[in-house]
Amino acid sequence: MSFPLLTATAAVPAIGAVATAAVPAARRTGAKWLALAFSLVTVGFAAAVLLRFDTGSGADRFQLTESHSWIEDFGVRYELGVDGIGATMIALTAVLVPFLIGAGWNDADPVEGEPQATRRWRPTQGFFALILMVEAMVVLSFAATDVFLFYLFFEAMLIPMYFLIGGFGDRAGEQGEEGQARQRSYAAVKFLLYNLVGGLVMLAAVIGLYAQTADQLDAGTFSLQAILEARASGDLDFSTGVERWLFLGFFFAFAIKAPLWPLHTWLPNAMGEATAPVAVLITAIVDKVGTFAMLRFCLGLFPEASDWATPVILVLSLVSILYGALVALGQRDMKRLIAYASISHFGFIVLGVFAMTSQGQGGATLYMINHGIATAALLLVAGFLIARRGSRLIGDYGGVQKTAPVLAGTFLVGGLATLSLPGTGPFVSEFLVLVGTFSRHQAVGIIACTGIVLAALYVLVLYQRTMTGPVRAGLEKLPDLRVRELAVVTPLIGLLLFLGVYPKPLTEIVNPAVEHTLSDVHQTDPEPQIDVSEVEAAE
Amino acid sequence: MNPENYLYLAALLFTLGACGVLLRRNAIVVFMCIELMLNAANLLLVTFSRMHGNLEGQIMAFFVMVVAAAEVVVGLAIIVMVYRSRHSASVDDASLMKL
Amino acid sequence: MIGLLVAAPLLGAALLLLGGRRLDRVGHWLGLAASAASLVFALVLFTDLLGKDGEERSLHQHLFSWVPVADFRADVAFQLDQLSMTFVLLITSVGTLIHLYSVGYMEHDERRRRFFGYLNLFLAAMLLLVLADNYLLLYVGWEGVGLASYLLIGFWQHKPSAATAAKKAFVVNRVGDVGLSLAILLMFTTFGSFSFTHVFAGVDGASEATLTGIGLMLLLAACGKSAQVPLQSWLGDAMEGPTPVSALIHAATMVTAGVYLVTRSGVVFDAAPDAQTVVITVGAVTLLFGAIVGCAKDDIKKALAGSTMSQIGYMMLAAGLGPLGYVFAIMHLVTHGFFKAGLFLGAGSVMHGMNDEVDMRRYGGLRKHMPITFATFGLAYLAIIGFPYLSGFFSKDEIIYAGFAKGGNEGWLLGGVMLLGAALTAYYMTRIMLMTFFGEKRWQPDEAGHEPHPHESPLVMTVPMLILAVGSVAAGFVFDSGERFVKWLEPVTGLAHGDSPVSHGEVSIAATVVMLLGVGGAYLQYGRREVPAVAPAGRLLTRAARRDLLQDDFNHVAFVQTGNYLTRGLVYLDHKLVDGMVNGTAAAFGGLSGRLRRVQNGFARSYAVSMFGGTALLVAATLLMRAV
Amino acid sequence: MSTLTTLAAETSTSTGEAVQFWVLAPLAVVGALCTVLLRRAVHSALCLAGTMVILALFYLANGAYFLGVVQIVVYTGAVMMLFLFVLMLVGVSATDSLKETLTGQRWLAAACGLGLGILLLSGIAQASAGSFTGLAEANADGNVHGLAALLFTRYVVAFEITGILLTIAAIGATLLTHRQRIERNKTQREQAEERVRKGTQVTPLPAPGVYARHNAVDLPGLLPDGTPSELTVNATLRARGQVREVHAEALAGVAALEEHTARYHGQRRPKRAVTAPRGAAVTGGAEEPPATQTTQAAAGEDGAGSTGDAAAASRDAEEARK
Repeated sequence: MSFPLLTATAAVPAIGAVATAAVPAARRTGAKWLALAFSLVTVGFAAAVLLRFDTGSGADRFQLTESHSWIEDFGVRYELGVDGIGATMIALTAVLVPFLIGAGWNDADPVEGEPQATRRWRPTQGFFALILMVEAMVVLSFAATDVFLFYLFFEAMLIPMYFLIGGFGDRAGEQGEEGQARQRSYAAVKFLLYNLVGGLVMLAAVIGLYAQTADQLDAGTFSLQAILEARASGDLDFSTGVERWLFLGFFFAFAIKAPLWPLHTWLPNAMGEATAPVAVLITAIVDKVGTFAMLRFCLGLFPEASDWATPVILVLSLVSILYGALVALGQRDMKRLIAYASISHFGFIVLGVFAMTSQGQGGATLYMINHGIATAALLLVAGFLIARRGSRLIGDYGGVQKTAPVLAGTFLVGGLATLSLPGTGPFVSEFLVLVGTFSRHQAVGIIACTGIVLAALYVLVLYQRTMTGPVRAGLEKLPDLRVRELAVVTPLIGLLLFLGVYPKPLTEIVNPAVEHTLSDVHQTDPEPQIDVSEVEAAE
Repeated sequence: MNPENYLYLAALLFTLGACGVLLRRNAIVVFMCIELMLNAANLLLVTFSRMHGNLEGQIMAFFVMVVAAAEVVVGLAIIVMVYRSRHSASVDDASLMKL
Repeated sequence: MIGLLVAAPLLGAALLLLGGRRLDRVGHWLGLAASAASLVFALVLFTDLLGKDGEERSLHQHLFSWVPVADFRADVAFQLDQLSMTFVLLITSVGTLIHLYSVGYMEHDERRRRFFGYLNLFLAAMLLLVLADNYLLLYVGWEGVGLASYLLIGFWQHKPSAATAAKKAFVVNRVGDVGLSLAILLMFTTFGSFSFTHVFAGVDGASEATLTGIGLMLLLAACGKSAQVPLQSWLGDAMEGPTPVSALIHAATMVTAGVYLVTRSGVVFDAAPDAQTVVITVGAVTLLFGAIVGCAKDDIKKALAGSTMSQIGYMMLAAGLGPLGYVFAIMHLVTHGFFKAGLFLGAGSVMHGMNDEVDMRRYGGLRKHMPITFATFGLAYLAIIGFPYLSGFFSKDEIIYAGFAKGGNEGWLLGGVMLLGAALTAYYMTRIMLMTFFGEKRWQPDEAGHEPHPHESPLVMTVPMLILAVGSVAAGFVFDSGERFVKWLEPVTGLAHGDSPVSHGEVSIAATVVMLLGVGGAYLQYGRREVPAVAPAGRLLTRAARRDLLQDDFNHVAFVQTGNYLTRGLVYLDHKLVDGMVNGTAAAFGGLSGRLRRVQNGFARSYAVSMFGGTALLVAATLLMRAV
Repeated sequence: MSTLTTLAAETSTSTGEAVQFWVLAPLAVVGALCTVLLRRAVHSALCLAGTMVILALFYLANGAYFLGVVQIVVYTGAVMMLFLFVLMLVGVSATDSLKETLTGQRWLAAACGLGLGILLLSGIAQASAGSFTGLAEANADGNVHGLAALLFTRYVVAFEITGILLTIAAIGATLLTHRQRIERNKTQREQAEERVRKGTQVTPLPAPGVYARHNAVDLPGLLPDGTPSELTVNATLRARGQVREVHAEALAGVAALEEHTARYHGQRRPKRAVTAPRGAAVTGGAEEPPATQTTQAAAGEDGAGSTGDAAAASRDAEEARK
């Protein structure tokens, strides 16, 4: 049996979490380095996953598979495997986490003179252990090809996330220490409840799926591959009603996670209250599981129902795009603004997924990655800024560009990436999504295009209000980015630019997976009206 | 006469015992009412034993008695404990089961 | 080789922007070197092209496959033909001159290194724009110049007005970009590709409606970038940027990208006459709009900005005329690049000597203090108003002639409009000239009490101005003699000779006459009389023109205010309705639980009752089940 | 024994059994009713014992001789006595109020009881067979023998487990009720200090019956205004509600005595009306003491409030003696 690479990729951060949590209270710095080391090892494993992934034409759809029986009575198996989408998403997760650890290096240190600062008080260890825990679970969700296994990790990651949101806010609020704590627990509970409700509905659908397989096949199974094969061969055939209900069950959970309008309100709260790295963890990594799962499970398992629901979902994602952008414009809180911007971007991703074209879905996959990196860059810099001034309100800033030019510069680059400037990664993905959408649904594509203008507005308004103009009182001595912070931001920006100029390595991995997904839903790309191939031949 | 009458009697006693449990506040009396219910059940078992010509029912009643004895011992010990700490044997005083 | 054209300034930008303080002392020379290197490459390539036959003057360079997803193939590939070459030469030459000028102009700015970094970034993006062989890569350059423009307009970020102007420019341009995006999307769905070759090859088979759609979307993009009505509002504010920026980006190069786009897509427009009509209309309206605004502004740069708008209106109009006008649009573009850059640099030189004063009513009589500036400015002035045998004379007259050549009533209408525009051009340019360099001195100490001491600018600034002045004077003649320019561009754009009701000579005479009328009018108003230091109230049209014909007021009411209300409303709704519904559900459950909790009163007997009740129910159910 | 066996072996019941049933069954029901309804726990226990004995007779009549005997010996003899012991321990005279404190509890209980009863009865009626087998065959070797045969063969494991259960119960009860003293006794000094520290009742409680010229411990002493003070009576008696009533004549006598003393001293004392005794609560308590908690609380308040009064009363008494 070959080396279980995927399990190892998830096991490293999991072990790291345990090890970090076990570090004694006094060795705080040691715990940080330990967590960083484990996250870097994870990057190595993730790189190995990408390298071992075969993009050849005859390659299997799911690779690096592992399969062990787990709960035999219910046909639950420990089955892992990645297609191109999963592999890139694992890579994104692994790559981002070290930066988050670096950015949150001092975020969870106990405050001097805090009453709980006793000998056994170890918030720092807990913070990093929880982040690594989330990473492990996210990797497993991206790799799980057993529906039940996926569900398990999909839900389990809520627990460390809950503690990360509720336990470690940034110390920069408008309502003082106590109001802040209240807001934070509100946000954490809201996050948990929203996602639990989604998870519950999904559980019902998972069980329903099992019941269907148990009914129609020799034995009930949760295995994605087995179900896909059975559906392809016609052994498994859902009635229209059943398929639609199951689809809705799955989609509801993913739409909450994604988050799609009108199920989005937990995100601004959670991102506003959490520290910047945790906010990035939410929007750049955890939420991606939702959109990823739409691609893998909703479309793969229920093609007819996906087709049936597409009009409504397209409208919802359009609303998300415009609504998110407009509401972002009206925010006074920097992090909430970025949260609403993310909602707008998730609208694009869902749009791409349900455009049912290879450009749309390939674009959506790239979008997940690029949005992750771009938001990370923007939000982490915003976090550095907030930590300096102790306020999240946009109105408290102004003229930062004068005192901290590097900070302002990186913020601008992050912002420009967020507004999908050509040359940065998000442009490629956004344009692909638009192409994919437009070639099938012209009107939807046209409306989505207006999102481009709104994105420019909210990013530039944010930049203008915080960074330009006369220096505001209290900001005269604002320190510029430190070495650690630069070390976090620079590679992210580098990645953004690289992916904007040369995304081919990614598209090569993603393309076959998208082809498979499209064939799952029995769709082909629309042909162009005019064939210009003879021109090509003439050349 | 039909032995079924014993059954009716048992039902009646059981119901009376149940009402006692619901109505009385003194823990000891409540306990006694429970004993009454157990006895009613025993009567039922014994009668069934006779009606079916089978001793199993009596065996069952026997076990009920033994268990009831054990229960009484422990139960009364608990009542004594509670009385010691709360100076009351009223079941309504120990209303700590709510939030 | 073509890649190097773009790479040199890009490298320069990267070095300057990432290099940090170490490069502060040599940064500007580095930027200049990058730009000059690009110019050298351009010249080499130019000679290379000249050595080939007319039809084969086209180079291709495929660098790498950019975004391959299924049928969607976007490549990073360059195409250098005569049209691109023209632009490349214009961009690199004017760019290099302005780099040189900026060395002097920005001397006292502590962020000069960054300024040159941005300038280099602009050059790279602009070159990418004109060298791209497909629309998507063009789009990259398109947004890239937008970014550079944003950064440079807002270069003095500490001024809120500059930051706002920068943002406005970017956002308005983005509206245009939506047009370009949609055009590319339409091309992809129609032709399955968006490279120039494929699209132009497929035009024959496409329906006219589709082509009109593509054309209109391209026009929208062009309007945004070239400040044409209705997306013209940003250009005036863009003058918040340093003057070299105004000269390079907002006069000579970037704003003409729209004309490039329309000319480049000529094949599409030729097949979509409706779209062409709209292009012509936009050009004609902007031509007058810019001229009227230019007549009323007291800010020298804003007056020049109005002029730029108007001149680009000419070019757009010419481009809309199809093969009749493409060549002349580009020719006017090049000559305009020279003389308008010269004018802006002159204005910059004046401001440089006048403590950054921009109000022309505070100038007056500067010809004695700044002779070189006066001379170069004057030559550029003569060129723009179309003084015979200077460059504007050739290019503008050709456009006016092309307008007449359109034929029929339309031809007369277009010719008339353009002649009116020519008169207005002469009027406002003369007004600028008179208010700045003639008359008595009107400057006063500023608030801090500093009396301006007008002086001639240093050599690094005057040399570029001189070179541009030479260009303004000679370019037209050089291009026109032997129809060199026409022959050069014809293979790319095609050429048509319409059926003109008037002859070339007649057009020239008419243009000269209206020009003289305009000059005379301005002289009567500003040369003969003392110019008041404070602007008189003026009539309705003047006041409206000072407010840019109320365009900003319209935008404010139509978009900004509605947008604000919409945003605020949505934020409120998001909080109260969407979130409120969720929180309401939570509260409802909480209330219900509170009620239900009372059942849980802690009394064992109460629980016992429910137990017995439950038992009774179970027994009842059992009995019922048996009975049924 | 043999006669009993034959009796049980019959397939229809004899007239004797019918007579026995119709006489004893009402008695059993009455006993059960009394168990539920009588206020004093001891009475309830005794009634229950009676019912159990009657049930034992029914067991005998039904051929369950062993059980019948066990019922009497174990249940009535041991278990019920245990109940009585505990009752004595907890306070034999503490009567239970039948006044309902939980709203709706009584109605709900009645409804549930009635419903359950009706359901059970109807269930039995539904299931009635008409004929029955009788135990003649099963009891052929004697009832005890038959039971033993079953108990030690088929049910031997259950039997052993019940043995263990009983052992555990015994140990458990011992553990529960056993109180290990984990700290040393407080010395008298410490107790005194603690009392002063608490400050609620520093002085000894006033003695009962002193001023009422009666030395019985269950008679409350009177406060200066002539009202009897519960505080003077021993707490145990109070808890049992065994505080004796102070009669109106005694109060009138006190009033007269005071009057007389005042006249003898020629003092002008404010005329104090002997108000209606507050002891109404005390006397009423014998019938219907309020819930224990409230009584305690009231006593606490009284204690605090009436200490001074009690001291004044003793001063008055001394004056009177002079």
